[in-house]
This record gives sequence, C-alpha cells and structure tokens, in this order.
Amino acid sequence: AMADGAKIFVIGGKADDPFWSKVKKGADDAGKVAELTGGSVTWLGPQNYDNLGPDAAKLIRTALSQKPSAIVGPDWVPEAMDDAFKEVVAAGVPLIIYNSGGMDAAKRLGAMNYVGNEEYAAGLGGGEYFGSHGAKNVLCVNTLPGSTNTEDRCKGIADAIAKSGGKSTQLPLPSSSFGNPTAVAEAIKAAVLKDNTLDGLITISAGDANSAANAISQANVGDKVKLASFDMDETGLQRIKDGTQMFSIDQQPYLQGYLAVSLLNGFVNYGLDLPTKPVLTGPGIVDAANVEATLAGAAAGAR
Amino acid sequence: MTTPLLRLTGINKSFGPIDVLHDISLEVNRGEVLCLLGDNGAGKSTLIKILSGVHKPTSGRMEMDGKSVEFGSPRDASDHGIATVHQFGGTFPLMSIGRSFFVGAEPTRRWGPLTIYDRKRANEIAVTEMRQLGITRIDDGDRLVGGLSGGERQALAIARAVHFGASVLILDEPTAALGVKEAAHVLRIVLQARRKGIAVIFITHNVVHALTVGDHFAVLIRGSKAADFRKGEKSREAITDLMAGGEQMAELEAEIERFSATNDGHAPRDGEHP
Amino acid sequence: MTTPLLRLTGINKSFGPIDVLHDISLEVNRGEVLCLLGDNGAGKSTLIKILSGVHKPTSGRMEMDGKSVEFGSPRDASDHGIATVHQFGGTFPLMSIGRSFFVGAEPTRRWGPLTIYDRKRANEIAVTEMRQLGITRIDDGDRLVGGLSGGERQALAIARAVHFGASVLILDEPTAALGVKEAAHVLRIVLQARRKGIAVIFITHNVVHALTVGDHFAVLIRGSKAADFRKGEKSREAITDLMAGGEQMAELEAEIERFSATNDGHAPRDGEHP
Amino acid sequence: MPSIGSLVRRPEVGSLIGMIAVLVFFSIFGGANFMSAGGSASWLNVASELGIIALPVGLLMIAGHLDLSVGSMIPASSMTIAIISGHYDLPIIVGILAALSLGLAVGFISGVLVIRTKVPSFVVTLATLFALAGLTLGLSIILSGSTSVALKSGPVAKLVFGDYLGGKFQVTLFWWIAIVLIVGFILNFSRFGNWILAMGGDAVSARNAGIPTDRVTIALFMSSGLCAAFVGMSQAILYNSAQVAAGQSFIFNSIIAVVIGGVLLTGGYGSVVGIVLGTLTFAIVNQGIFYTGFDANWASLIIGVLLLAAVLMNNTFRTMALTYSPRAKPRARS
Amino acid sequence: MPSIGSLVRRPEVGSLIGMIAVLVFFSIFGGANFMSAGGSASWLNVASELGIIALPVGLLMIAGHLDLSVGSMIPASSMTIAIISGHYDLPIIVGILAALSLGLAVGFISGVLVIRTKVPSFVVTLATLFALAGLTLGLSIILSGSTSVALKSGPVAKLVFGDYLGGKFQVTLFWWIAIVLIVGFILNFSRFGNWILAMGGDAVSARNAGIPTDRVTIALFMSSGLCAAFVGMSQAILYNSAQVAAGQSFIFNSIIAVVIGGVLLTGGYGSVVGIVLGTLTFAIVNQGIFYTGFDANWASLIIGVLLLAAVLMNNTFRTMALTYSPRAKPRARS
Ligand SMILES: Nc1ncnc2c1ncn2[C@@H]1O[C@H](COP(=O)(O)OP(=O)(O)OP(=O)(O)O)[C@@H](O)[C@H]1O
Ligand SMILES: Nc1ncnc2c1ncn2[C@@H]1O[C@H](COP(=O)(O)OP(=O)(O)OP(=O)(O)O)[C@@H](O)[C@H]1O
Ligand SMILES: [Mg+2]
Ligand SMILES: [Mg+2]
Repeated sequence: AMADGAKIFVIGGKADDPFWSKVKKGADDAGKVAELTGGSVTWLGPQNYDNLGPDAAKLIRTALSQKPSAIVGPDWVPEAMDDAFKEVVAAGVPLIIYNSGGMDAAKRLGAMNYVGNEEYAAGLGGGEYFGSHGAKNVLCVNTLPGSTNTEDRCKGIADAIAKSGGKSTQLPLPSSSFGNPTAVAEAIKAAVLKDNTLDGLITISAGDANSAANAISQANVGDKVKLASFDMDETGLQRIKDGTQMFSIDQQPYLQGYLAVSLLNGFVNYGLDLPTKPVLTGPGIVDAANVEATLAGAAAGAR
Repeated sequence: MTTPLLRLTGINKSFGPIDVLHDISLEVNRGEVLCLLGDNGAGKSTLIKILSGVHKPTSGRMEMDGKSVEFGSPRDASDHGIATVHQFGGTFPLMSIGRSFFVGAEPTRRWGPLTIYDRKRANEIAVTEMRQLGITRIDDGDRLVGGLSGGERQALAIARAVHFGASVLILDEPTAALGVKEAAHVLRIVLQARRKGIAVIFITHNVVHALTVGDHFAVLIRGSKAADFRKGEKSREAITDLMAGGEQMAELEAEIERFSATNDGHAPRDGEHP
Repeated sequence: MTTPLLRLTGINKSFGPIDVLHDISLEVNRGEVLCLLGDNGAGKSTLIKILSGVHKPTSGRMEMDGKSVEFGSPRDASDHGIATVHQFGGTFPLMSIGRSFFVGAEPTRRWGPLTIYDRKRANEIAVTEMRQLGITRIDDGDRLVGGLSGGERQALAIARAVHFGASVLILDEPTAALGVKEAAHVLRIVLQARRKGIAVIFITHNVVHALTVGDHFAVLIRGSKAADFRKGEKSREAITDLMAGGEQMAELEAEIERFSATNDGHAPRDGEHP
Repeated sequence: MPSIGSLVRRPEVGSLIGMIAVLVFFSIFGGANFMSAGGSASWLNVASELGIIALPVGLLMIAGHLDLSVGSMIPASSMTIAIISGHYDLPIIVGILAALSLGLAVGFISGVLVIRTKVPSFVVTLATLFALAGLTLGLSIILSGSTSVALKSGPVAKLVFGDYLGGKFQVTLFWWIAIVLIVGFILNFSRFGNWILAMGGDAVSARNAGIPTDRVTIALFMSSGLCAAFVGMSQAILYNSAQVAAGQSFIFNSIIAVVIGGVLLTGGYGSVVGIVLGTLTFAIVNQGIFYTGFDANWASLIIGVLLLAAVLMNNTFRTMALTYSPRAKPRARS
Repeated sequence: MPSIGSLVRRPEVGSLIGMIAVLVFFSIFGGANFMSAGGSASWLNVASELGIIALPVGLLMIAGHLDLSVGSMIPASSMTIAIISGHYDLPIIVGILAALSLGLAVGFISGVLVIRTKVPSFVVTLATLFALAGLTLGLSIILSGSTSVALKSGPVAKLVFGDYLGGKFQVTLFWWIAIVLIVGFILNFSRFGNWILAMGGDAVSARNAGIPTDRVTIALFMSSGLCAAFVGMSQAILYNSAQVAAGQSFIFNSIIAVVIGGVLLTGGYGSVVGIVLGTLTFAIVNQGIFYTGFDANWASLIIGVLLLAAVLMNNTFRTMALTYSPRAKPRARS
C-alpha cells in the first residue's frame, strides 16, 4: 500500500519530551493527508539527549537507508549532522530543515526550505520581552546543562537582556536533579533567596516552570520575580491566565511538524513548492493578552 | 510395635533429568537416633531436605504419626515439629546471635498495643542454649555472628535446632567442622534429645560418631537404600564398606597401612580408620 | 639432623586488635607429615594462611631451606613450591574441570606466534590426577565444576595441590566433608606424597586420621603452640585432650557413655570416640 | 549500658558524622539563608520525597535486592492520576487509588518475576524500568494525546498530599516521618524485620529457617512500588501537572542515599536511622550548593566524592561493629 | 566431536537464538530496507560503538565487577580531544593521546579504589561517574567557556577514527572487530582469560590460587576506561564536535547488551561470542523499530521485555550446561 505515496521521514526529539510530542502530533496529523495518497510518515527520535548530534546523525542515515521520498530534520549540531544531511541531498532526496538551524543551514545544505525558529532567536525574543518589561536581572534555569539547544536558549536570553542594560545568569542543575520537580524547585528557591536583586526567571521547559512557580511562591517573592518559560503546557497557561506567570515563549511546535510534512507531501506528490523561505513559526509570545485562545489549543495537545 | 513418628514410603526425587533418590522407604521412631550413612553424593542431604520441606519429593508418601503429610515449605515442616541443621550455612554473619538464633520463630512481647520482638529474651535463651553445647565463651547475645569461629557458628545452628526440635531433630554432618570437644558436646546433646523422646536423624561420615549415637542405621548408595539395620546387627567393617558406597575398603586400608608402616611409629589399630 | 625444609620462628599474627597467633615456632621436614591439631578457632587456618602467602605475619621469621623468605602473595608461596588446599572454597563452579584445576598456573602451548592456553593437556592432566584420588566417574575435563558433588570438588582441590606441591603440601581439613572412601584416598595420597619426599602439613579434627598419617604433631591452643611431639611420644588420650584445647575429655566421654549405655546395644569401645 | 565505646561501634555513627560534616560545611559556606526556615525547607523537602522512596529501597537492599524500576514508577503514577483526574476529570480519589494500585501492581510483578525466575533483581527491575517507561509513554499518548497533562486537585487532596505548611514545608515531610516510624518499627521491633535481615544475610538459609521468603520478597517490592507511586502521585498534585519524562534521577539517588546511610549493597546489614541520615546528607549536598557561592557546575563532582567518602567511613564502622567483643581483653579467644 | 547435543549446551546458544529471533522479526516487519546495506549499517554502526564498550564491561562483569563510570567517560574524552585539538588548536594526535590517557587514568583510579577499599565496584564507579561528570562540566566551562566545542580533524585522523566506508559503515566497525578478536583471544586462549573467569567465580579462592587479582582488576578497569575513551574520542572526530552531557544511556545499554549476551551479572560466567551477540541484538532492536511501521513510543517497552526474555533463555541454557554429564544415562551417578 505504501508503494507509490510519499514516504516521509521526520527526525525529531525524544518521544517523551512534551515539546517534541507536539511536533510529532503535527507531523502525524499531516501524515494523515499523506496516507490518503498511499504515503506514510515515520518519526525517528533519539532515546535521550546525551549524545544529541551523533545520535541525530545516525537517525538521518537510518532514514536515508530506507529509500525515503523526503526527509525532515533539525540541524541541532551542524558539525555533527551536516555531513549526513549532505548525503541526503546528494542522494536526491528532498530535505526540509526544521526547528533549528535556520535558513542559513537550509541554504548551506541545499535543503528546500526551513520551517521553525531557532533556539537562540527564541532566547533573544524572551530576553527582549523581559527587557521591555523592565527586568534587569534574569535567571535562566537549565536542567540539562551541556546540551546545545538549552545552552542556546539561555545564551539568547542573556544577549538580549544585555542590550537593554540588564544581565542574565545561568543556573545549571546537576543530573541528580533532572526529572525531580522538588529538587528543581528547591534549587531555584535557593538561588532566588541568595540573590535578592533577581527580578526575572525563565526555565528551559514547561515542566520546570511548574517547579519554578512553586519555588517563587515558597520564597515569597512572587511580586518581585517574574516567571517565564520556554514552551508551555496547560498548567503554565493557567498561570499566565491567573497572573502568576508573565509569559511563555512559543515556537508553535505543532506547526513545525505539520507544515514541514505537508510541504514535502505536496512537493513529492504534486511538485508544489512555497516561495516563502524560511517559514517561521516563532518565536511567539503567549502572555495574558492571548492566553485564552492558546488554552483551547493546549487542551487538544497541539500547543 | 507402635506407629513410627515419621514414615517414608517410596520416595523418589529427580532434579530435571537427574534422578537423585530412588524409591526410599524409611521409619523414624520416637526416642531413637537414626544414622543416615552413605558416600559423597549418595543423596543424604537431598533426603533430609525433603523431610524438612526444602524440596518436594517427585513421588512418594510421607506420614507423621500415621497421618499423611506434605510440606510446602520449610515452615510447614517446622510447624510439624521438625527442626533441621543443614550441611552448609544456617547462620547470618551480620546479625546478632540472639536474632540469628530465632530467625523465623522470633519471640515477641506486648508493648502497648503492639507486638514487638523480645530482644532480651531472645538473647538470654540463645546464650543459655549455646552454653549447653559447651560454648561457654559467649555471654552477650548482641554480638554479631560474623565474629564467631566456624565451630561456634555450627554450634549456634545446632543449638537452635535443639531448641526448636519439638519432635524430630535432623542434623546433617553437624560435626564435620567441629573440634573433638565440640563434637563430643554435640553427641551428648543428641543423646540427651533421644532421652527426651525426640526422634533424631543424624548424618555423618565418621564411623565412630555413628556407632556412638546410632540406634538404627540406614545406608544410601547412589540414591537407593542399600541397607537398614539396628545397632549390633552388623560389624563395624561391614558398616564401613557400606558407607564407602558398597566397595571393599579392606584393600585400600591395607594399602594405607603399608604406606604408614614404612615409616617409624606404630600403625593405627585395626578397624579404626579411616 | 638436616636443616628443616621450612622453619618458623616466633610468628605472631593479629587482626587489628585481635591477637590470633602467639609466638609460634615450628619445623617441617622433607618426607614427613606434620599434623596441625587444635580446637575450633585455635588459629590453625590462620597459621597455614601465613605459610601460603595469604596473610603476612605481624612479626616473626620464616625460613625455607635455611634461607629467610617472605611471601607477599599466594603466588610467591607457590613459586617457592608450596601448594595449599584451603579449608573452604578453592574451586570455581562455573569453570570447566580442566580450567579450574590449573587456575593461576595454566599450561600453555605455542600457536603460531602466540602462546595459548593448552586446553587439551589441562583436561587430560586434571582427569588423570582426579583418578589417582579414586574419583573414577569423571572422564571429561570440559565438564563444569558446578556439576560435581561436594566430595568430588574437594578431591579436585586436593588433586590440584598434589599436582603442584613441589616441596610442601598443605591440606586444611581436607577430609572434613569427605566420605570414608574418599577420605581414605586422601590419606593414601598424603602418604604417597610423603614417600616422594614432600613435606606435608595436615590439619584435621579426626584423631584417627591424624594418627594414621602423622609423623609429627603440633597442637595449637588459643593461638599458642601447646605441644610439639613425634609419633608414639604421647598416648591417644593425651592427644585427644590436647586437641580439645587442653581440657579433660574423660568426663565428657564418660557422660556420653552413660547416655549411650542407657539404650540397648553395646557402647563403643573405649578410647575410640569422639 | 551504652558507653561511648559501644556508641562508636553503632554502625550508624559513620552516617551521622557524615551528615554533621556536610551540615557544618554548608552552614559555613551557605550563609544564614541555608539554616533559615526557608533554607532548611529546601533540603528537607527534597529529602522527604527521596526519603519516602529510599526507605523501601533500603529495606530491599538489606534483603539483598535492588529496585531500579522506581525510576519509571514515579512518572507512571503521576501520569496515571493526571490522566484519570485531570484529562478525564474523574474524582481525585479515583486517580489517587489508581496511581497507588499501579505501584502495588508493578511491585507485585517485579517481585514475582524475581522469585520465579531467580534472575538477579538488578536485571529484572532494569527490564521493568524500561517496560514501564515504554508503557507510560505509549499509553499517555494514546489516552491523552500528550506527554504532559495538567491536574487540578481540590483543597483536601492538596492539603493532604501536595501543599506547603507555613508556605515552606511540604506535607510529604510528615508522610516521610510517618513512614520512617513505620519502617523503623518493622525493621527493629517486628519479626518481619528480622526476616528481612536474615534474607539479605543468606537467602537459602533464611528459607530453610522457615521464613516465607517469597512472600517477604513480594511484599518488599510492592512496598517500594507503592512508595514510588506515592511520590509520583503527590508530585502531580503539588505541581498540578505530570510529565512522562521524570523520575529517572531517583534510581541512582535512592541507591546513593541508602548506601551513604550504611546499608550494605550486597544485603544483610543496614538500619533505618542510617537510611534517614543518608537521605538527609544527600539532600543537603544536592541543595546546599545552591546556597553557597560555588559554581553549581561542580555539584556532581561533590556528590561523587561525598559518596566515596561516606562508604569508606561506613566500612570502617561496620568492621568495628563486627570485631566487637564484649571482653575488653586484647586476645580474641581468652 | 561436537554433536548437536553438545552444541545446544553451549551457553551462547541462548543469545544466538535471541539474535536470530529479533533479526527475523525485524526483517519481516522492517521490509527490504532493514537488511539492505544502508539498513544494516544503521544497526551495525550503533552496535560497533556500544560493542567496543560492552566488551571490556563484559570482561569486568565476568570478573565480578560493574563499571558505571563509562557513562561519563565518553563525554569526558570527547571534550578532552575537542578542547585540546579544537579549542586550543594543538595537533590532533595530542588530543587523541590525551583522551585515551584520561580513559586509562580514570580506569586506574577506579581499579585502585575497588581493590584498596573493598567497596563494591557498583558504588565506587557510581562515585567516579558523578565525579567525572562534574569535572568535565566544570573544566569545560573554565577552559573553553562552553559546553559544546567544535573540532576539525585532518583527513588521516578522520580516516582512521571517524569516517564512513562506502559512505555508510563507520570505521569503528573495524575497530570493534579488532577488539572482539583481541578480547576473544584473551578470554578463551590466554591465561589471563582463565584468571578473569576464576576471579568472578570466587575472588578469594582465585587469589589463594596465586592469581595476581589486584593487577587483573586494575587492568580490567583500565581497559574499560580506555575503550570508553576511545568511543568518545572517535565520536568527537566523526561528528566534528563534542558536548558535555552526563550520559546514563551507555551505562545501562552496555550492561543490558552484556547480560543479553549471557554473562552472569554476579560474575564467573560469560563469553565473547555471547557479548557480541547481545550487542547486536540490542542494536537491532534499538534501530530496527525505526524500519517498522510501529510507533517509536513503544521502543522502551520492547527493550524491557526483550531483556527479560533473553535472561530467562540464557538461564535455561546455563543450567543445561551445568547439568551436562557426558554419559547419556538418566541417573546422575551411574
Ligand atoms: N538442586 C540440585 N540440582 C541438581 N542436582 C542436585 C541438586 N542437589 C543435589 N544434586 C545432586 O544430587 C546428588 C546427591 O546430592 P546430596 O547433596 O544429597 O549428596 P550427599 O549424600 O548429601 O553428599 P555429601 O556427603 O557430599 O554431602 C549429587 O549428585 C548432587 O550433584
Ligand atoms: N580475617 C580475620 N579477621 C579477624 N579475625 C580473624 C580473621 N581470620 C580469623 N580470625 C579469628 O582468628 C581465630 C582463629 O581462626 P582460624 O580460622 O585460624 O581457626 P582454626 O583453628 O582454623 O579453626 P577451625 O578448626 O574452626 O577451622 C578465630 O577466633 C577467628 O575468629
Ligand atoms: Mg550432604
Ligand atoms: Mg580452620
């Protein structure tokens, strides 16, 4: 049944990562259209982020070895992954870079298009929002120190805040705290208590923001330290609605998966190509102004 | 004759493809010591593991006091008054003497609404029972078992079994690792138990020990019962041959004697070795 | 008299605060069997562990052939021709008989440019040496040790030591777990080794075994050498008392006899137990 | 008659010294905040959750077993309550009961596999760790379409399982204390406790001595499943959400806490006081560093060095306890 | 005279059957691509890196030890070569030697700690795992200011350590084969191999038998450090960059591969053929799922179930090997 349709392979993040599960949902939803014409969408993700670049490069090669009609992949660690992407292009397989790398990477590699935004740019966006709302000292909580994507997020924040005259430091948490919200919350609380000039705090994931919210209320600094997060979940959105969180940086993960797959499906089947390059899905800011609409999407697992 | 306390009929045991015991029938009476003899690997330990609920027989029938019994676990057996000292192990190096003594049958006392382990009583009893076996050096039940010598540990395991052996006491080579004095104490204890009317099953490779305490002998050869006789019915030489798996020991003994005689000094008296 | 093969002078050994051996001096001669006797915990195993390089003495002097030696490891000792069967263990359940036999001293052969383990030769030698000990059931050196009975394993360890015992063979209670026939084989092997001029140190709690093979006896009581005599110099009763840690066994034996006599059958002959 | 000598030989002393050492260290370098109510809450809260899991894991270790599956039990139970009471909006009590039952069920399965197959529990629970993680992920996506589910719980559930007392101390702290008392009673004063010690010392002898080792093993695995499920469930209530990717750090952290607490990795030896001290020590180090001026990058290094130091100290004290002889004479057998 | 009967009793048979089973399974569900050159490369490449680490870890396990520290050895060695030859631009050979020396040094430290302290290697290497992870993170930030460093290596280094042959097969595959041959020779044909087996069977008896157990232990830990460092180093060259990340995946993956390969977790038993088969099985399952239509969400579940099935099968075959008696008679002692 899969003989003639578009066999599209999508390389993405860990399957249990809330952010990537939304990208995957978008890709899977777009895949339903592909399936109507006898195509398929296969999701390839690493089991963990310990070895992100090498693992992702392996996944690209795994995809290529299955004679795909098209491949979608993020350029997380260009040094490690570019060779593999070049092989894809050299084999004549249409390629879309998404989520990270930017249009630069797409051009360099000979990919059709770029869909998404960049971690660094998302960080910049968040930093600017903080800056424009008067934050001068922002803490970036990194529960996965050493990973390129999380480091980039914090770096973006720091660079943007620096422009508006403030500063941002990183709080790296040891692996013995990862996945333990209490350890994360208590570490954040300690940091907040230690530095009483802090006025902003951002976490690299939506789950960590739940811990940070508890830390802030425990430390009793809710009126001073403004909370923000990369990505979001229903609980975080609820906080934005209630006013205990300032904003979330949204890069609309669902759209990244959905658009990239749809574009390739259209290209493989019908030769369609979009003149808009790159296709940017973010960064968007979700704050009190637009939280209601976002909540509806979150309930459906798409935001 | 009265019904035997314990009667086995046609017991078989295989581990997978390996047949270890073959059609064993045996009777054990109150107030008697049954010596179970046999070569290495004859199946003695396996047989007493069946009696003590460690293994289930592949087929066969076990009766206590004329009533058919089946032991699903060692606990079942001890609930029927069977206490066993197994060939290896039986003590717990990192536990106190008192706790080790009462493992699985801890004395308790009330403490408010709760039932708690009675440490004091456990220690007292353990120390007293060890004394009975001639181990007089130990006076603190809180000491850890790991600090005892091999012989002292063996004595602890025996003391435990003696204490709990309500009707049957099984000892699997209890004297193998013991010094002459400790071994003598064990023999004394065995005879004391017999006098109390307890049935004792005693496994040993030592002919002298067997003859000292045994009322009744059963010999296993390659998993089958080769002989079953009462004290005085067979000569020591015949018993030795049976213990050696039915082979003639005379030739081997003669050879040893020859070797031994080539040196100065006198050879051991006849019939005493090995 | 010629220089002894092995001479210990003033050996002391403590484990932390615990003194285990106290000022032991001892001589072991070629072509003689030294029986090391003593109560449980007397320090026999500790002493032979010093001789075999497992422990280092806290103080004291060891000489071989008149030359002072120090053993940093068991390997040093075996390089000096000392082979030991320790009281527990010594075999490896999940290894083949051949490999287990040669552990630490594997035979090798050339294979092109490489030196490789000679499996065939190892198996052959192992099986042959086991035969010598009367273990005739085993004819395949590739069998795993775990499939052997306890007695067969003990025989394997002894066969190994006999094979490697270039000048001194130390056996720590080798017969404790053995059946009468296997034990007799071990005694025969000890006497054979003696005849070959090897010095044997033999530890046992069995008076009969000791008297059968011993030329020379040393008794430890609580870590000190209590007696040192040659065959025929002391009576069996005196030796038994010494083995019991210097206590009078007569009373205990009388008590046992009393118990034993209360039953039917005859009591064991005098002087043979325990 | 407890003398200083006999106190020093208590095996817990090593753990106690260790805890005091890190407490003093971080009090000096962590400043006033560290010992303030808020600062103490910081490590006590972490300790309470880790401690609830470390206690049954410690009992298991004393009995000679390991349980790695707690690492996926935590997310499995938080997702269970979040999907049932959050996504499907059933009453919170249904979610709580389902989460706890799941813990009991997984523990039961691990226990049965261990006793039936005789495979080391390290391997069995490594298998259940992976299997349960896969199940949690797969079922969460099927049922809720997401790997992160929000949960709103009523005031009663919040108060009992997921709230801060005085705005600082998690209620899990009280649950921890309760479980410490229960487990302490079991290990020291009940027959069951004696069985656990005996099983870890020598499983075959323990069975031969009449201990129902199979039932004890299953009960212990069920209790570690239950406690891990409890922590996952209360975290979901406390943080109003559950995530699939969580909890893996508890695998090693619980083992570290227990081992720092003087429990013998190979079984047969350990105490509840030790486990509590080990948990506190670990939590203090893990959180204390954030109160100091040190770079948090070094946290892992400090934890590693601490672990080694603690184990060495415990070994020393255990040996002392073993060679303890009531007579003060130098000769062993006098 | 190898008969079918004696073949079936070879302990590796369990692992072989397991590998064939998953290979057949994924060939059916993975389609033609799975068995194509590209498809095979996909799991062979994964297997080669895991296998290089699994071999020394397997030897250690046979000798009765575990090494968890490989998890942080890999990032530590990648960062070493990247910082030296990337950040500081020193010749690549300096970086390679430094990375490998680091592996030897860490292995040496672990080994010495294990033999000196007599603490179980699980605990010792858990400590080195954390300590090394902390050191790597802290030093990387100090030295390079970043947790991710790029590395450009010349064509020779690329060709030897980090290239694709035929555009598909990593050169590590050949390194793996070489190491398999070496380790296979050591375990089966050298005296050293016999020592390893004996140590795992009974460490005290092994020492008493004259084996220099301390030196063997240290050598084994150094070899696992070296191999982990090799993998980290070659990854840095292959992917032109290195990252700090406290990895836990290689820890459990290497243990799983070794255990699937029939090595006894408690030591004393195992074979190189088995380890290779276990590694291949694990890699096939790990990668094969991407070739099937199954949702990748279930990968962990499959790995967990596989692990359990494999261990049970191995147990059966090990028991068969143990009860093997050359006479075909039913009675054991006839
Ligand atoms: N669990 C088991 N599985 C397989 N075989 C076993 C098992 N237990 C015992 N055997 C075999 O059964 C036979 C009898 O063993 P058993 O331990 O009963 O001998 P024994 O008479 O007590 O010998 P010993 O005097 O050496 O203690 C031996 O061949 C032994 O290998
Ligand atoms: N490693 C050790 N640490 C502390 N004490 C020890 C050690 N090894 C032996 N001992 C003690 O030394 C004493 C002598 O032990 P040893 O094993 O030498 O006795 P033995 O004469 O061989 O006794 P048995 O006849 O029971 O085998 C015992 O009290 C024992 O507890
Ligand atoms: Mg037996
Ligand atoms: Mg001894």
